[in-house]
Amino acid sequence: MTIDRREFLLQTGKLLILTSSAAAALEYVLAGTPEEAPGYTVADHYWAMMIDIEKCIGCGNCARACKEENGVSRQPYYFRTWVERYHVRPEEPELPDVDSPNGGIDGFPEKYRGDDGSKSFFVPKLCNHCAHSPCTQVCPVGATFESPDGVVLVDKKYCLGCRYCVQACPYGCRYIDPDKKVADKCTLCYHRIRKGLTTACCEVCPTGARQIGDLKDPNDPVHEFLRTHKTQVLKPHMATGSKLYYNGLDGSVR
Amino acid sequence: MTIDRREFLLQTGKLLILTSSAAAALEYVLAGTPEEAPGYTVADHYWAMMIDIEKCIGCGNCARACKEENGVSRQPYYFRTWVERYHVRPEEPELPDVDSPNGGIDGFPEKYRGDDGSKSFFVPKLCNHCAHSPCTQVCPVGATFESPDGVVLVDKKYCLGCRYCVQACPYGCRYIDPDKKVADKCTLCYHRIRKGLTTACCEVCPTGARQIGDLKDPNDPVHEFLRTHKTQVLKPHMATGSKLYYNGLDGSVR
Amino acid sequence: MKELFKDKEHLVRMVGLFGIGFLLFGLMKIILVPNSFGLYGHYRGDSLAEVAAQPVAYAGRGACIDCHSDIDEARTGSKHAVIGCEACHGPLAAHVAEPEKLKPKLPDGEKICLRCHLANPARPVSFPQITLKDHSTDDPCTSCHPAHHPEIS
Amino acid sequence: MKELFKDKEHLVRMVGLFGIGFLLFGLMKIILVPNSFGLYGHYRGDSLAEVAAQPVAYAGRGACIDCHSDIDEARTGSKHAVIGCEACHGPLAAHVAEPEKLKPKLPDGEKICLRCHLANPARPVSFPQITLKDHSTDDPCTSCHPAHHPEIS
Repeated sequence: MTIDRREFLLQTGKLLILTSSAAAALEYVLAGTPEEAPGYTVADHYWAMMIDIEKCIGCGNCARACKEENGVSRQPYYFRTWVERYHVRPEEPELPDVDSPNGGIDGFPEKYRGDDGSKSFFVPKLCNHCAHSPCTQVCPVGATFESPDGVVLVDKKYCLGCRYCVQACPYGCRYIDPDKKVADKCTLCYHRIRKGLTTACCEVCPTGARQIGDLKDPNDPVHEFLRTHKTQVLKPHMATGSKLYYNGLDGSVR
Repeated sequence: MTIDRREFLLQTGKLLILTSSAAAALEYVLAGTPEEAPGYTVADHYWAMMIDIEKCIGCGNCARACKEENGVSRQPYYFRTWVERYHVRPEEPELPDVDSPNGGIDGFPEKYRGDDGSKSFFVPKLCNHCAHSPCTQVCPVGATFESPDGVVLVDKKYCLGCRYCVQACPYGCRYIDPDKKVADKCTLCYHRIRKGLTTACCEVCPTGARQIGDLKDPNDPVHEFLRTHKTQVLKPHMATGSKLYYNGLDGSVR
Repeated sequence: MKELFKDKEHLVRMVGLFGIGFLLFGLMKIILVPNSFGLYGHYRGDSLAEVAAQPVAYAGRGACIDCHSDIDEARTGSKHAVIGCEACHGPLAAHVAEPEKLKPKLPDGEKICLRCHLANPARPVSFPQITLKDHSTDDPCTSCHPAHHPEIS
Repeated sequence: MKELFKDKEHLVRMVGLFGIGFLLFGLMKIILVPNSFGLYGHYRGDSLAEVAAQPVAYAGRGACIDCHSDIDEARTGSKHAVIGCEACHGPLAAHVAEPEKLKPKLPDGEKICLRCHLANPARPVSFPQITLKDHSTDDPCTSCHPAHHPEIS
């Protein structure tokens, strides 16, 4: 029941790296001037996210932490990230039952039997941070865009709230902020990753099912993950250039 | 280096079942009247194939045996099944290098380095035996069809050789027989599975990377496979109802 | 009433022609459409049996083991125990039909071994693979690794 | 030549109007288009820094361990060693900023434990899960399984 020495050293090493950069940034965060934190050049980074379905236990920590971190409305209709439960019956593998009660925040009440020949699993979802994102292409005023470091963001000062982008996203990842009446979505915790912190959802994921990765950093574990796993993106035929890579994705997931 | 007792018993059990049914059929096969082999009712079966990419070693046995079993032309342009090698470079995961020298029959000469951060793997391909197959829909004379037991077949006496079906197949699995000038393709070894034998490709696959399965037989291991693996079909957005289920399919495979 | 059928001749002619047409159509249908067309769907039902009538080239491991159970026993506990005989020995339905007349050739050991076990980056890392120049000897594979039970114990 | 510019008055008027138009356009562009628009692309470059300026709620495990290294050491060798502190203790950037003033509450043991470990068919089979009614006792989880090192040795 103990982890082996090798893995322990690996994990400890990761923590040490995280600690130093996070500590350096934290001064600026606490001083209220986080944008002045040193050591971040947009051209040097290109962010992606990896999700390992085989590790997701559906605890809902990610969805819960995302609302806390980003002040997302507590109503159960607004999520920047959420967890779906898929229940695939053998007779109709292409018509799975999908539910996501309050985005998974309150857990998934027992609903399906485990011994009826069906397959069930959790699928965390969030903005795919597409390299050729349909949502940014339809914005009439340039209020949503792909940043040079690969994050799709919303300029809340500039957004008209016209909802074009909400309609355009093939993954249903955008909503209109019920208070500000402008488009809102996952920022990949842009305010955190620029400081060397990981996203809130990754920080609280207990099984490491979520990892952000910097594709431009040759030492980032993202490369090892992509090399050693068979990864899939959602709706590849839409050619959105999604940078949300799933391992262990079932064909029933849409 | 030995397999454990449990697995050994399981495999032996499978062989025993196969032996008895195959032996019963073999009399008829050898007598030249295999269609009279007892115990096969088309309405009682519905065939599918499962391929486990994680197990494929690219030995080419499947492609070789298929040509032997089905008298497929030896020219390197005609295959009912073949093996593709994918080489995915980290920079362009959506533009993999794919090769299939002589369908994999003569092996895959070393071409890529294993340590350049790229990912490579083998993908066996064959007819997807689609439940809603585009190829049967375009045939002007009803010479190709989905059989009641789920196999897409060609009526070689009736085929005009018009090539509509070759164009229609989204998976490139059909060709015009260079001798008979009619459409040809994988029959899922229909002449074998009706006798309780497995397909030639499955028979010779040394790692069990290929398995045919009868979806209507509740005792077929296909159900266990589909329940315990995250399976994908090729080009799901084309809604062909493919019954060729892959485990460990990478997003780069088209 | 009589007025109405005054020129009935052309009506009779028309009915006659229609009748002949229908007869011809029926006749053509009987001649041209195969009996079994439509039995299961929009195709010749008989073609199923025709496809199924193709002779078998690979007999299947069951038929091999029926006679060569000693070889199967020799594989017990080996990783090679689950491999079909014809994966290495080639198609042998002809040998099953006439065991004495058609004797299979022994497979070319090294070539067959390397087909699966030569190192290739595309092979799963957990699969046993060798690099020829790094491997111990120049002896044939089977001098150390018996083909039916290759594990060195 | 003089003939050509006979009615030049309307030309002067036109040039004048164009000039005023261009001036107005330039003025409007300066007023309406933000400075940083186009810096990186068809959007306000400044909005990147604005998004990045959002305050942090989760401090990250690094900040926790800076002070609470004893707890981190207690996790050594446990499966829980890789879990972020705030996964169970909630967002604590405010506590990091003012350690004495804002003290975090202890998490509700059982609820937190079951969030991950209650049996659910959708969870990976290899993940440790319990069915409450089949589990040994009614005692709190942590009486047998210390939260930071839950393995029973």
